[in-house]
Amino acid sequence: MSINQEFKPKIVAFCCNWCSYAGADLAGGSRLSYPADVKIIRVPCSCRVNPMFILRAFERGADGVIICGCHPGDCHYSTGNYYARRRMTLLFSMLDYLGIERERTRVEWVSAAEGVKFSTTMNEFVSAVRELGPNRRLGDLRCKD
Amino acid sequence: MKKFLKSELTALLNAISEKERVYLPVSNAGQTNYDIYNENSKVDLDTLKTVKSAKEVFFPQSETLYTVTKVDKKIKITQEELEKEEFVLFGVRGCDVKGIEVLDKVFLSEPVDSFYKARREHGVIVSFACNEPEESCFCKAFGIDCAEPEGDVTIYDCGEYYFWNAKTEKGEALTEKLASFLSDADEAPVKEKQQEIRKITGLLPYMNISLDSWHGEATSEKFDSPVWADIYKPCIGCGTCTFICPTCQCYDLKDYETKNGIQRYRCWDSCMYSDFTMMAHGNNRTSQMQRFRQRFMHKLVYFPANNDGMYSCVGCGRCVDKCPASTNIIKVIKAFEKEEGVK
Amino acid sequence: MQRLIDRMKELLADGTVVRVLGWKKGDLGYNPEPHFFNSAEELDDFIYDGFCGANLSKYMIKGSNLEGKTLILLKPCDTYSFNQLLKEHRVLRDKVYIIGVGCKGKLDIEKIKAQGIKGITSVKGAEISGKCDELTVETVYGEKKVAYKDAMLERCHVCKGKEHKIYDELLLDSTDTCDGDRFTDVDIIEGLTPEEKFEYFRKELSKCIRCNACRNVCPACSCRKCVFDSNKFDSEQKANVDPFEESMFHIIRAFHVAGRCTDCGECSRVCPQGIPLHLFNRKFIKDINEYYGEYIAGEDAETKGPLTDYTLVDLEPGERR
Amino acid sequence: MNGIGVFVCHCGSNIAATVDVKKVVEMAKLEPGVVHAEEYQYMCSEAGQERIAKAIREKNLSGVVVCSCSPRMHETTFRKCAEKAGLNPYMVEIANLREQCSWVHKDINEGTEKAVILTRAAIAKVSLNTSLVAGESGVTKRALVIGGGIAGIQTALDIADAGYEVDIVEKTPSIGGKMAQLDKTFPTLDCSACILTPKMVDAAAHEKINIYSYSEVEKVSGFVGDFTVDIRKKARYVDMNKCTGCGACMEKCPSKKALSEFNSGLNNRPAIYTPFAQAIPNVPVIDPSQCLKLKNDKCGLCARVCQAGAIDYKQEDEIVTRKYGAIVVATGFEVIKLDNYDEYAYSQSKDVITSLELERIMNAAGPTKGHLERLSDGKAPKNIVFIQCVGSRCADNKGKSYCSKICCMYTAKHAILIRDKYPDVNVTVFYIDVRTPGKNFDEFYRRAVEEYGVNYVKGQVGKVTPEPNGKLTVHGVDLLDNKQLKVEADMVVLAAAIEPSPEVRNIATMLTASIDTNNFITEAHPKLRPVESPTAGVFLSGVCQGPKDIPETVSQAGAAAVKVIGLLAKDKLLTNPCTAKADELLCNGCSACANVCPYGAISYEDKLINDHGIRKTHRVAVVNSALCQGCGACTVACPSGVMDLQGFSNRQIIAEVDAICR
Repeated sequence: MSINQEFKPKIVAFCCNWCSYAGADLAGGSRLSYPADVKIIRVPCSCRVNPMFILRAFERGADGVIICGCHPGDCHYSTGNYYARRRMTLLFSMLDYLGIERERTRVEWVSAAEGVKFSTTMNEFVSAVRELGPNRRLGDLRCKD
Repeated sequence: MKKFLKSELTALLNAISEKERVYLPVSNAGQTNYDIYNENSKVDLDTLKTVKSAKEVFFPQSETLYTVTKVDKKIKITQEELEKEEFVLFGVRGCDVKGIEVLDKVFLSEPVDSFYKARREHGVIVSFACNEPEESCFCKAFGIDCAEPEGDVTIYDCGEYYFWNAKTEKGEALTEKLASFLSDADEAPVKEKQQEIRKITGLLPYMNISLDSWHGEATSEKFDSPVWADIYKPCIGCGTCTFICPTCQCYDLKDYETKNGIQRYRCWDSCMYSDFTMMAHGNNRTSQMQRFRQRFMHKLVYFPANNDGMYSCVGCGRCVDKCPASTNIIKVIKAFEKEEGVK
Repeated sequence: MQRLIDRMKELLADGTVVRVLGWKKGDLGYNPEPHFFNSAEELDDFIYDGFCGANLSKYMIKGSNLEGKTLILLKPCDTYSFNQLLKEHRVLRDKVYIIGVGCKGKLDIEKIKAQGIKGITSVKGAEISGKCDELTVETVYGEKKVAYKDAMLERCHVCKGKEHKIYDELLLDSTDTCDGDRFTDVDIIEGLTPEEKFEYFRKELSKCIRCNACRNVCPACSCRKCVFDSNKFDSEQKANVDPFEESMFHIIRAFHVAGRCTDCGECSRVCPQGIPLHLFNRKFIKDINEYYGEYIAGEDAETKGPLTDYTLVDLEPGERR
Repeated sequence: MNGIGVFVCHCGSNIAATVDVKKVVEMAKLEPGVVHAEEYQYMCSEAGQERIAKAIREKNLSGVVVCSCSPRMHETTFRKCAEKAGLNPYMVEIANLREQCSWVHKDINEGTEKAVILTRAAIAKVSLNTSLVAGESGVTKRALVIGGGIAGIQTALDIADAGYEVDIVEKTPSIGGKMAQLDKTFPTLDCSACILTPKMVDAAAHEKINIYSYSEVEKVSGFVGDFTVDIRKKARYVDMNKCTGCGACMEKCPSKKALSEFNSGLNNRPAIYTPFAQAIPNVPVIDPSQCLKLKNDKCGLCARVCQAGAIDYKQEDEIVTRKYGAIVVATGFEVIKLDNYDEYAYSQSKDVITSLELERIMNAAGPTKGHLERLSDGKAPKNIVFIQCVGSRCADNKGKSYCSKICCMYTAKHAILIRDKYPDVNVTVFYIDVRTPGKNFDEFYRRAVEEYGVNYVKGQVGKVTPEPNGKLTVHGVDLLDNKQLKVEADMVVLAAAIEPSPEVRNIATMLTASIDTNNFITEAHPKLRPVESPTAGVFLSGVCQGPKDIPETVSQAGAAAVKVIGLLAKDKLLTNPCTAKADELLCNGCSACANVCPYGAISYEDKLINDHGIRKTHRVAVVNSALCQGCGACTVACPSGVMDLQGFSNRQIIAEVDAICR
């Protein structure tokens, strides 16, 4: 399969303040590169991520949305990521059911110490989305470039 | 009077759609609604009532009016273009044709709605006489003869032929264009069919419902009636009746921010919604009873008061069929009949 | 049915209740409406037959604010909704006296009409006391016969059972109507390719006119103001201007009722465009059952819902079990 | 008219090298609401901050975006700066152009493009920010120290000396912890008990210190300044107030089969016991699993011999609920289980022991009265092999990935002590590296090699085989000589890794403190806040945070105490204003939010609500902002979006999403 090199996907990454945002900082601090397509939104906890945000991102032309939080058991608020895990499991399963490619959505647990994991996760995710091409199934035509 | 073979319908539609858009009832996922014809369309002229009425062809559920864009820090406004292509609205039943007449009163009187006007000017209406009216129909109460609908052209379904009757200049022009499909015909079979239809019409339960007590002067009498407080209760405040109604004309203006500016669009609104005509201070109508009353007062009292007695209901019966709570204009009229009869 | 009417009159007379929330006869033989009856005389217009599909439990949100106790009639499936409303503090138990009424499957007039039957003047055979085998439909175009089962609502074919989950007393018998599995359609869709899935839902959702009937009838959608009517997320929508909004509304609605939806089927019953909206809710129910263990919303009024709960070893998003 | 100011930092060349900062400024100026944009070398410098302050004052800015390093670094700095200039500190947002842009992307075009977008998102967010004011909450002037080892004792003493009350909760019958089990300490070789016991006595005698021994923390609620803790005082079956500590009960107790925990299970103790002679409190406990009276109602000897009448077989666990302003975790460590290391024959031979067991053997109060002898036959060993890094520094999942830090030094200590007391014993140490970064540490190790002739072999041991003659064969490698070695030994000592106490996971959960993959409690910042946990009011002392030796533990204990004192010295605390808040007008009162709140911060009230003039009483959610920590779980549970999180509101995040996808 030929991958469209021109295609620059829009990727929104929601990162929890305590682990994953810090993990992203560490990736930066360690000069680990990942595609500039990834733009991070800081949230206090993965449980702050509302499905409304995810669909909004797709509406506005995002090609992929990834949510990063503390590893289960390590949530700063102790239980937030457990709720996030259930919510996202169900939401992503629903999107899959509606024919939205599974690879456009992802949840990854990244600790503050896992700069490497952050960068590899983003590299993997972006290349998976690139492979899929632009998101045509879940976007508002009025927001197309 | 002209006619063409039913088997020629597809060819006829293809011929029109080569040059002009044709809107007609099309079946999609089990439901029939007006849509633009193409060769793959599942045309459905047998279903009596499309879910949504034909009004959306002239007054779409949503349409952009203008777009505001920002160039550096300056603002630019671009008006949406008006309709400028001819099109045909095909297969419209008598009630829906009348519905368009009601909308004309609203949108073509001053201040004229230019979007609506442009579409009206460019659209040719080909109406369709009803063959098998249904129990929820009560068009007759509004003076509509479903066997002889208005329109630029009227089609009658008789056996293996569709009979074709051009009634206006626009209709004549369309007839001209389709001359190769149409042959001259005797109107006797049509008359015969119409007799048949009118006989059935007489048997239908709602056709003869009386609107005598509903008129433009009945405002305070009806408004203050205690009946409303009782009959509104099943209403769940959805917009089904409003959105499928051929005459409801209320819309809301909204903004949508795209990447390249803000689109100002209008979309249908429903007086049944709690945020209908919401203003900074709140809402004029604060209870569902008031909202429910508004809808029927508007159709049967306020509208005739302002439009020479014309009701803004055409008796299509869609709301009778579709209301989730089985409450509807007929039940309202009957409840008042009962109440007033008691008095 | 007379037994039911007598009992209701008794309860009105002895002051147990001051009104009855039930169904009022329609004028076409198939269109009864939910109604608050305020007196014994009014009950002359009462009906309970196969066409009384409407779930009355949501009306008790309003009913709970009325003076005095309301007698409510709940079919077995309605009791789940009622429990769920109780759990969410949307109705008050002490403001209601519940008669659990039997159910022999509820009818869908659209299914009768879909068989080409029009001009209906009356329907016989829908009485709750009857055998419920066959319907006789009088029309201006002649008399038609329809098997009761062929006219039943989809939800009755996959009925959760005829047991009432909450009641003060029970009246009238039920008949088991379940002859299918409610997840069959979900299974079929899950088996499609992404393209086919997308195509299927695109087609169905493109019919949506955003009338909000599904939302407004839904006992789980009891928000004072829906997110789609407010600016809380900058999310107000009044129309589906773009196909995205059709999907957005239904995905979010289904998500908001996930773990709370009792699969009462009202959304699909009322959709004027016949969109099988239950397929959204059932997908969530199926996933919840598979991932977090069997859960039936509304079975009681206490258990924690699956989305307000968790275990340490839950499935990871994207994993399949 | 006011508006938004954007301040782009070069961070020297850290940002400016891969981001065209001038372009970012130009693009920012085009955004709606932006009235000021500038760039500067170092925004965090005094001069940089002055630029921000000046713009706020002169242009009457209503919002500030600083495009700089991570908000985790300097958000507070810039907020303070804004506050000084008269702007609400919560009207400041940071665009993270360094860690998440310039340091990641090498291409200047790519970097600049992303920087513009991140800036745009921050502008979009700040335009929806609202002024937030921190609330106030009181401080209970008492601290809780969980764990009564040297870390806990030192922390408690330091806090108490500053005049604040401290409670120590210790799960075992006596305070003292691991240090009490040690014989000598490196590198000075002074007797562990001699330096520890005076501190234990000080703690017990201190009027501000209250020791809950044989007790465990059961439940923690509340928040910084106002924790409520349930402490379970396990039934001792001995009345603390009556017992004189005479010890007669222990002597007479007929059940003496239990293994002594204090002596690492090398000998036995009675069912009624104090762990060691200097135990504090010097009040025995009855082990109900061993006591004949408690097990089958026979015996009762101890009650008969106790002249004070202190024995109480009917005693039950007691729950004490106490309030604290601060909590210090000092739960210490355990030596790992050696199940995964059976190649060293620990389970097969009594003469393969851990270093901690050796401590007890060497100790005069230990099972062998301080005589170095084999546990199998009581003979004096002639050859002893030490194996380092057993379970530490493991690349696989078999052991711990980290260095246990103390083993190199205590092994050198053991080697010196043995060679000093028994010069005829040969000591061989197999090591991966010898790590001696501490004061006088390397000198100490060199003495072991040079002065005491300890045979250090760089290399790992593959296997220890017990021989029929009672000896042990150690199969090792000498990496320096690059040859296989077989060493005959009478005794093998394993430097087993240390790991956090198993109960720390449970305690961390109660405290909502996070722990890392190795179960060490995460510090708020690995360098700058090493004795604080991310949970406000919870501090870390000792090995629960990471491996340390005694001097390090004691210094950290003191540091934690200072943090606690600093907290308890305040009369009021400012609370995080980024808390959840319900829109009462539209709240359904459905309880979804309260169901997911980890802090129990949401309650419900029937409130009279005025909806545009219509007054109705509704059940609505009310958030206790002192309890709310701002996770946002409730905001997603709420279907109508009525529950929102200040500082990370629904519309702010939507605005960011829109800006990023624009």
